[in-house]
Amino acid sequence: MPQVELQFGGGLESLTGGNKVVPANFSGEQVVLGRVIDWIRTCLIKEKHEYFVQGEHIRPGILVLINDVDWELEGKTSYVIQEGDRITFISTLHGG
Amino acid sequence: MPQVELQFGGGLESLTGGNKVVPANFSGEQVVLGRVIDWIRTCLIKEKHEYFVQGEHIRPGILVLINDVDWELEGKTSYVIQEGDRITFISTLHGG
Amino acid sequence: MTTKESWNISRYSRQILLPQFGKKSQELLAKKKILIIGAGGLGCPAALYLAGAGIGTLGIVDNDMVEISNLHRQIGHKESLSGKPKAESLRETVQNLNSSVQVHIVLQRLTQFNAIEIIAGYDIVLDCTDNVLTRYVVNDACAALSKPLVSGAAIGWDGQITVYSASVDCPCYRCIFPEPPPPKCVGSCDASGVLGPIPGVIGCLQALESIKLAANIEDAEPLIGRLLVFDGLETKFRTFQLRKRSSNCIVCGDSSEDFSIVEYDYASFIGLNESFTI
Amino acid sequence: MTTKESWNISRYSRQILLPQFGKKSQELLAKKKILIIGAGGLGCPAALYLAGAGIGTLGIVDNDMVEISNLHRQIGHKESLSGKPKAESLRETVQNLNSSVQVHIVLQRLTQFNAIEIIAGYDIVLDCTDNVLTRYVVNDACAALSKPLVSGAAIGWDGQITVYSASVDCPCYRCIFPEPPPPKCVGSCDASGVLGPIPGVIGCLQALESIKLAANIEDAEPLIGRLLVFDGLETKFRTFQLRKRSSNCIVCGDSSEDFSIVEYDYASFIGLNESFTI
Ligand SMILES: [Zn+2]
Ligand SMILES: [Zn+2]
Repeated sequence: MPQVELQFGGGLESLTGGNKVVPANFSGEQVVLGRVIDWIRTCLIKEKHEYFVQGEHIRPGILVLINDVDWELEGKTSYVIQEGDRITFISTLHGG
Repeated sequence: MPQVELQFGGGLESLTGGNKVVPANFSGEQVVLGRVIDWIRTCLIKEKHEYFVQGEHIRPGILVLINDVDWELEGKTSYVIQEGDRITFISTLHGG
Repeated sequence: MTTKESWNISRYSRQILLPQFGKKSQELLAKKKILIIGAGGLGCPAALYLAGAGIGTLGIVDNDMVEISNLHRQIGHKESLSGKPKAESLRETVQNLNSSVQVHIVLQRLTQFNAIEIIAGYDIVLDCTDNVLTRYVVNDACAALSKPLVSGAAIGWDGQITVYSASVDCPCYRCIFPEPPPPKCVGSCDASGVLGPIPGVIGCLQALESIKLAANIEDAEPLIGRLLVFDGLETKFRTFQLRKRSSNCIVCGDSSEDFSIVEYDYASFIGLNESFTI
Repeated sequence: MTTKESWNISRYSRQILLPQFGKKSQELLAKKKILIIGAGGLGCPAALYLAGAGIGTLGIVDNDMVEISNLHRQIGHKESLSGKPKAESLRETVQNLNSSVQVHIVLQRLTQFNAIEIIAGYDIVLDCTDNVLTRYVVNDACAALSKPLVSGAAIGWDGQITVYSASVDCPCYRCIFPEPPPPKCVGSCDASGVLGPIPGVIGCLQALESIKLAANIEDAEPLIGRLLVFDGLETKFRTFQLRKRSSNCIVCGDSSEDFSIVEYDYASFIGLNESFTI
């Protein structure tokens, strides 16, 4: 039942009712990040899902970080989450 | 033998040969912060000790933080250090 | 007034658009008076961004003259005004950016004798000064008058910022540093050097914190009880949790009514350098 | 040249004093050419602090005109130049601060057709633009030319900055975002709003990172492979570790010689919005 901290930034917090930090528990032993993303999409986000996912995938322009490290370096959706992990979703900005 | 990370900033790193981070081990069970400060004064800092201490005390203008919290809230020199603690010494700045 | 107001709404539309800001915050800003003490590396960007945001009145206190060696970091001045008072030079730049801001300048050094009078008329004070003595005087006057003090500092590659005296629990500078550092431990930008963007970043953050306080932004967390430390060499920021207001503090503690800024012996205080008990 | 040089040393003395900087870094800065793309909320502070620091040549690319509604954040312009080209307005402010800097302006939008020609003559590029298309064009040109790209962005209360293409391992923008966001997910400062000090902080940091790169500062850690994220509402900064350069990247990967910026179909790319495989 790993507890993780989900973090949303760069505007994505608007999808979670303005909450930049959402704690979450997951039952089971080998919880992969893909399952966490699925839970965010189906349970946490109530509307405008297309701002978070496109089909099965995180939408382009969102950076995913596992304990402050780009998820590309950690196995992406197959990463097995650990107790206390911080999973951060940041939308890249383009204004100037 | 708690291992702690000593951090120096705001110019104090000049007292430790430019090292902003110094790991250190202390033997014994109840190692208080006062002993850590004494070790920094007598063993780590080689010269200009008056930039760090005045007599027995930390010199005025230095802020001491235990895991990013002002040591006033943690018992100051009597704080018992824990494995993995970050002890930060920051000199306050006055330029503008 | 309709024309003036509609012009203003269009001018500030990019911040009024923000859900946390809106027309209400813009109207609040227009009524607020903010005092900037020091028209140097911190005061220049702070003044420009506060003027841009549409603060009602901006006070600028400085008794120095513009020097060419200031211009690497004091971007509110210009070569052609070298030798002129910094407060006048910065006022001109600010007015060119936003002529609707009321700018008052004070061409004096802030001292224990004029501090209360100068600060009393303002809602928020920015410490953009460059020396220990003035920092204590500014702090003590703000503590006595219960004015939020947005305190910035920069030297070398390092910057710091926090907000003092902004709430009942919020410490003042003296709560944290009841004794001043020994003079030999104090660097200055003139003696030790500073890279321009360091006070640039801190001055912008001072403007931001001031706007959050002055415009009463919901959901905002100003740097009250928190010290932000900036290491420009490594481009790293750290936030530290500070102690609460000290009941023993001579300027904001339980016996603060006994404190007289005019009678206090600042010269001895800055010279004494006794260590405080740890 | 003795008089000119001694004048300069005095002018820049406060940064030459820094042990990590010194006369050597000042001489390096004076030889370097830095290009700022976008004379807006990020470009204004970046240009001023780079000019203050004594960069040899500053290029400014912008095809927009100054509007009053820009001035809350674009502090390098002024009311009286409303309607005039931003690049001209910013050049004037920069020259008033430091007349010894060579300023070249380009009154065009940067496109896939002129990017290589405009960027080729510079040592470092600052992305201070405000839209997705130009960000990809700037990135692709810098990747092709192996120019370090100091990329800043700001919107609402949020800012971001990193350095792309600055070393063999260092990713480019496309390495991290091989596909663009869907247009409906992209905010702009004009549509979503922005508070002035947010691009102020990021623009100052862009100047700082550029100085560290241009002056070859020992002991400095530029934001290479690191993304700094600024939350202005809470005044919090976070640093994230980014992936390395991708061998699959079409503009900086193993087959990048096949990429032609002029022939690439940017319109389809920005419009397509296919999700990338996770
Ligand atoms: Zn106090
Ligand atoms: Zn790439």
